[in-house]
Amino acid sequence: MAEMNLITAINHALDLAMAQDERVVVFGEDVGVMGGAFGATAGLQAEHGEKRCFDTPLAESAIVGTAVGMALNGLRPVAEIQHPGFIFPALDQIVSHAARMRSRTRGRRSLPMVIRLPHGGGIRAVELHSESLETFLGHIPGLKVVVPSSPYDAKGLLLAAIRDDDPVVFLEPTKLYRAFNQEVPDGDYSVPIGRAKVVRPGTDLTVVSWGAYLHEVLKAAEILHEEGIGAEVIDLRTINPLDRETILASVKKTGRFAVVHEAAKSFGPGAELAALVAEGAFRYLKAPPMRLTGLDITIPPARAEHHYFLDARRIAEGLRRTATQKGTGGTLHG
Amino acid sequence: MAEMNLITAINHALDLAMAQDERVVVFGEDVGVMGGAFGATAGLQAEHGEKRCFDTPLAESAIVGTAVGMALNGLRPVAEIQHPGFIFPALDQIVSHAARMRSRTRGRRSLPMVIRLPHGGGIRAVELHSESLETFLGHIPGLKVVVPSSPYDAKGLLLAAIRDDDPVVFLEPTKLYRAFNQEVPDGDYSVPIGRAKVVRPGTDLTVVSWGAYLHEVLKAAEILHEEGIGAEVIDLRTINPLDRETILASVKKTGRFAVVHEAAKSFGPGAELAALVAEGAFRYLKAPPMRLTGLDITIPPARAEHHYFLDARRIAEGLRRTATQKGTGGTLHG
Amino acid sequence: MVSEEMLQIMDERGTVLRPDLVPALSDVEWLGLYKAMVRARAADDRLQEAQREGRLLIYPPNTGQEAAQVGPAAAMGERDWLVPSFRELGAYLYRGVDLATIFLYWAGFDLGSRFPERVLPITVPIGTQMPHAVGIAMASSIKGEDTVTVAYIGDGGTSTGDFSEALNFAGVFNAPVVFIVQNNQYSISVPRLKQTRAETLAQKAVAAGIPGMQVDGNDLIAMYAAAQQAIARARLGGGPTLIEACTYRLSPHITVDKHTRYRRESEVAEWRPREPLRRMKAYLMGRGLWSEEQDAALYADYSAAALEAFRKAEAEGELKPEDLVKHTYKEIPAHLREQYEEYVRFLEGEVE
Amino acid sequence: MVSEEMLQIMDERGTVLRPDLVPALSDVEWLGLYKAMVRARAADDRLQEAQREGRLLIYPPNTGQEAAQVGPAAAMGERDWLVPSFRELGAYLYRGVDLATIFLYWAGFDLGSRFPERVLPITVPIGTQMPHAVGIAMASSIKGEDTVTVAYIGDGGTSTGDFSEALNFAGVFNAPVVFIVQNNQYSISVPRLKQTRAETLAQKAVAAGIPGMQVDGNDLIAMYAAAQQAIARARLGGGPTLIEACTYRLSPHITVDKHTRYRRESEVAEWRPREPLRRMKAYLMGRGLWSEEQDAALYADYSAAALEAFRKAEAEGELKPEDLVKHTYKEIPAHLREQYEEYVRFLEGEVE
Ligand SMILES: Cc1ncc(C[n+]2csc(CCOP(=O)(O)OP(=O)(O)O)c2C)c(N)n1
Ligand SMILES: Cc1ncc(C[n+]2csc(CCOP(=O)(O)OP(=O)(O)O)c2C)c(N)n1
Ligand SMILES: [Mg+2]
Ligand SMILES: [Mg+2]
Repeated sequence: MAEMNLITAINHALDLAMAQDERVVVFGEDVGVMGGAFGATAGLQAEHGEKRCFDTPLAESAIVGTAVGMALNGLRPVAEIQHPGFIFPALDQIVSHAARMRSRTRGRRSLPMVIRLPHGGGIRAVELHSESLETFLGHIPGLKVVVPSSPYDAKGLLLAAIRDDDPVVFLEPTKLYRAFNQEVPDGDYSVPIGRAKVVRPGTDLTVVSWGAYLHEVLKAAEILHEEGIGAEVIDLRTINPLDRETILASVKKTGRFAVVHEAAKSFGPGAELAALVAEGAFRYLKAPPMRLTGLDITIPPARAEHHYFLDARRIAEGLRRTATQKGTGGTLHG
Repeated sequence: MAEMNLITAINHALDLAMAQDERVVVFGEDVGVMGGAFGATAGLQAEHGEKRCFDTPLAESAIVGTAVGMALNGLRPVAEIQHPGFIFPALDQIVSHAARMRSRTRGRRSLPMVIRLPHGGGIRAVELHSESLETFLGHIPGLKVVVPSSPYDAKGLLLAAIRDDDPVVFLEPTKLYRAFNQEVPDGDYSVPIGRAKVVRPGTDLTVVSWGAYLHEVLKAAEILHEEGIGAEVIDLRTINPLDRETILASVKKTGRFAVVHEAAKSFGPGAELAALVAEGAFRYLKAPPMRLTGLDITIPPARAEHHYFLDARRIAEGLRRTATQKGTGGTLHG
Repeated sequence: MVSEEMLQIMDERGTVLRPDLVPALSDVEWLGLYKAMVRARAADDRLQEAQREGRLLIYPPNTGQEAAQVGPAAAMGERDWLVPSFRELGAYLYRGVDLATIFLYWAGFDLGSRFPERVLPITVPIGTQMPHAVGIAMASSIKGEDTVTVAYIGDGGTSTGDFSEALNFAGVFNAPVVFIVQNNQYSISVPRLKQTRAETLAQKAVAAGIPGMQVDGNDLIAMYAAAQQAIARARLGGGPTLIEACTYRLSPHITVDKHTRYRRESEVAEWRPREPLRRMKAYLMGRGLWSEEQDAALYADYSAAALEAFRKAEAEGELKPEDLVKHTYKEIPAHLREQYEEYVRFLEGEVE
Repeated sequence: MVSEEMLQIMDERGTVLRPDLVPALSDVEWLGLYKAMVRARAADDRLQEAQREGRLLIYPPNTGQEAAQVGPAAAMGERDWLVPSFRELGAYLYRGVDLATIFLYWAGFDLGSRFPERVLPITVPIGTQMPHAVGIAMASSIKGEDTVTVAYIGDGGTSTGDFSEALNFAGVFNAPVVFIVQNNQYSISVPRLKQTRAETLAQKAVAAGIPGMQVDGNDLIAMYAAAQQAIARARLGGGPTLIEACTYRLSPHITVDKHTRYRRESEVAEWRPREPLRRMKAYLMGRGLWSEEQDAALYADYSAAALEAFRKAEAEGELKPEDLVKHTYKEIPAHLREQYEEYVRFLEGEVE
């Protein structure tokens, strides 16, 4: 056990996976000598050699496309995309190949590959460095998509992703890279893909969030707690496949639901969550499902981003509205 | 007035726009001499010259990227992408530039450009020819996205799109290209972007659909009608921005809601519609919102696609369930 | 690094111009290669017919491009990888793909992608297979194996970003990969001259700093020789090569394409005498290895075999609903299982 | 079409080697160009300082690349278009971009993108601006205007698919566009030699069949001459050109980058004497047009002007909430107005 931050946990996971399985290779822009834009791959080239950790030219489509090829030929590639917005040049390779190879070949070929990339904002960066991609990636059948919110989960989920026989996109909340330390086991373990986690129990409403926002939601829950409102907070952890069971069980208990995310609202990930709650726990709902999200705009420049990103106060205000809305939506007597 | 099918209506709209405004140029793969993979641009090169209707090399990113440049330099480009799945190589240009230029420049630059592409399936085609893209495109702030379901709307919406000062993606349901004829005015008119249309009134439930599926939904409504269930059918027509007013007004009247679309369910367009209904008409809902959609799989090969795409019978079955579910969801007495 | 002249070893009448460059194959081996072309032609003819009969939904014919496909395929080693585009019938068959599989693919059957391990399935999005080929080749290097990857693309495909990115990666990583551009002069309706201002497609290699060469794609001997050399170099660590095979698509783009909308019949007629089978046949007949009678019989045999393969293919069952959800992930996730079960309930008319 | 040798007109000590190639500018004009480089250097130094002081969030320094930017910018006609990447300070300033605007951009202010009509704003995704440049140039041709578009990209950017696709479009449509690759030897930490196996970046032009040339990017006279020629050719309908400007990024990639992680100080030290200002100054001083005193005074003036511009910039207000929603579409759609109003209610503490 050691105290470490999220980026170190990722670094440890990569190192461990490379040490355990020589099929694991790590590559992307600046991941070699420099150790990555954020340091996730620091030391890996020195430790595992240039053949297994290497820089690529600046070409995201080829980064993902060659990963597909490597996976077809027996490796377990872990590709890094440098910033969130630079997944878009590679999206064609993801949709048309990474996520489709298994169904195209009726299960005869699988693509054990991981695409890692920073995710989300609140870091006062230039354009295309703060985007949230859950919807774009979550809507692609055949792809798994995970987002850790803590060093422990980061290491465990990344190890699970590398060992998964399906392609996994691993979204790393940039804001959390160095935000806090946590005890993380030195050795091997994994956190299962596809399972959400109740991180704070409560009886008055269910709040689903993930990544960096989870921590704002927990602060908001604390605010509400002082007002006598008990929010049950769920860390979604996996965007696809969704853990509906955990979410619905909670909503059936609390009767109220909110989802909190950074992405724009329209066709955002909260739409799916609100819809599945409305479908799956309709009779239990005492108030409409609530989406607390980004505005339907391009993420504003750094000095104005605070208008876009929600803090605990703004989240608390939204949750409070949901928690206190008159509970007359014919629930429970359905 | 003349009877024509949807592809002819599109052809007429392009011809008219080019005749009226010399800034309008049309380009893409095979759109020149050949007149496009489906014939949408037939005759335009002969009529308006090679400078205004031309073939491009096979490169979707450059097709959209040069359109951005042309729009910046005073033209009103109309770019064609040959098949639905080939929008993905161009998605980066759409997200990073087409939809972002106005906000990046705080309104100092606008991009009046249209990207036309075939959309949806049920045509027994090879892979990446049958995809539905509402979610990918609808989630991009700054972009407008429209889908006609009839020749009349196709011409009117395309003329509106070409004259719009924002970038518009114009999705053309391939299955409808030659499916039926309709009276279409010879001259100029437009159908407003952002407005849905009640195409069949009813009192028992609200069904939102668009494109090719609209016609299956209408058939399903007919089946239900014979059973004494009155479905109000809304043709969404615009994916972004959504016409919430029309939808919510209908749901408040009927108390039941279903959305029917071809795309996969998870994070699909139906999620947004179900969520906005759950939020905006919660107290009126007598049953959970229903999504009748594609499975969460890659669209299967042609001979198996009938398992994926819904026909009127399957839609009717789903609607019937929604319409007849016990109306105990504490509605109306909210 | 790009040769100035197009490599031609045998002229259009089957006369060997450059005996010094003819690879050392036995007569039987050359005959074997020729037979592979006849097999592809017969299969292609039958597939086109099958499409007209409505047994296939669509089909991209191959006629005229057999040498560009059989030559490189034959030059490959047993454990080498083939990364096709979608019009490589000659190469598929040579590398062990079952004709029934090809038939099933274009018939729109689900079971159509049963390719051998080291032959990737048909992919539709043009250009996107190039990075896969490079990735496969990089993996071979990383694993210390000496397998080579041969990848196909069309003239239109050379305009895609993925093509350029892949060539550049191949150069940087010295990947053991050989790119074959089948320049059949058209990308659907767009002629080669409008696809790029480059004088040759071979010179696209210069951007990546890798060797490029232009070969008469209808000259089986030249295609074999060029590919053999490039594959050998790649195997020995010499890195990637781009080969432009200059050929011509004698048929429409796909069976339903009315190609006279964009090209004159006279142009097609001009190319017809240059096609690869006729040429190789003349070569073999000139050497007393083959006769018209044998040729007719061989074609008839392959035709019959093709029809038999089609019949076998059509006897295969259609996809069952459960197959639909089985291959999205390794294990079926809960939500998908539920969706499937709901569909089954509908099918069974057991809906509550 | 690609020249074999790098164009150098003036050597590293400011001695003119090829008087025959020196463009016919007056002494005053050459001095003006030099001053533009000093202005860029002074501004760059002050911007780097401002970043260290926390007034900017991030900043990509420009030191050493001034000639590659001022040369082409000065060779442009008044109505020509500039399509920058993000590290083109010298070109921005020359083409009329307000330094305050640059400052505001890197300070993370919303108001940072007020560029003149024919200068596109900074864009972050590498390579994606290339098709825009070609589209602008195509539009000029379509409209029958004789404006030329000059586009910038870095050595790393030449590996992107968009770069290749754009060059190919430019060739096919004979677009009046000049591409300047600032080869500053690094793409963040990745050295030029690992970016591509191509011997020069100029030869990337060969793939598109357009002229390419390599120029000493630290030689202002050569950069001006090369760009002038290419722009003139484009204006007369001669089509696109690719110019590789061989230069060196003397500073870190961005201000927070520890560049010694991937390159030795000694390498940087080797390049320092070759930098463009020093060289051009020697040329001007050799011709009796300039003195060290004048130089120091000029730098001081430009420094002061830069600081003044920063102060002015910082006095500008921050973005107001309503500005947030005003520029997504031409008109604010209903749902966005509602979202905005909800936010305002929150801000006002008026929540129901
Ligand atoms: C990315 C992409 N864009 C468009 C298409 C539609 N399309 C199918 S084949 C083709 C032409 C391909 O030309 P070429 O590469 O020369 O190969 P050929 O068909 O001549 O064998 C086009 C445009 C596609 N399949 N993929
Ligand atoms: C598509 C994309 N991928 C990655 C990045 C991150 N990034 C920013 S600058 C840079 C290096 C660019 O190198 P080069 O093109 O040589 O320009 P230079 O920075 O040297 O001026 C990278 C990788 C980006 N901005 N865009
Ligand atoms: Mg072709
Ligand atoms: Mg550089």
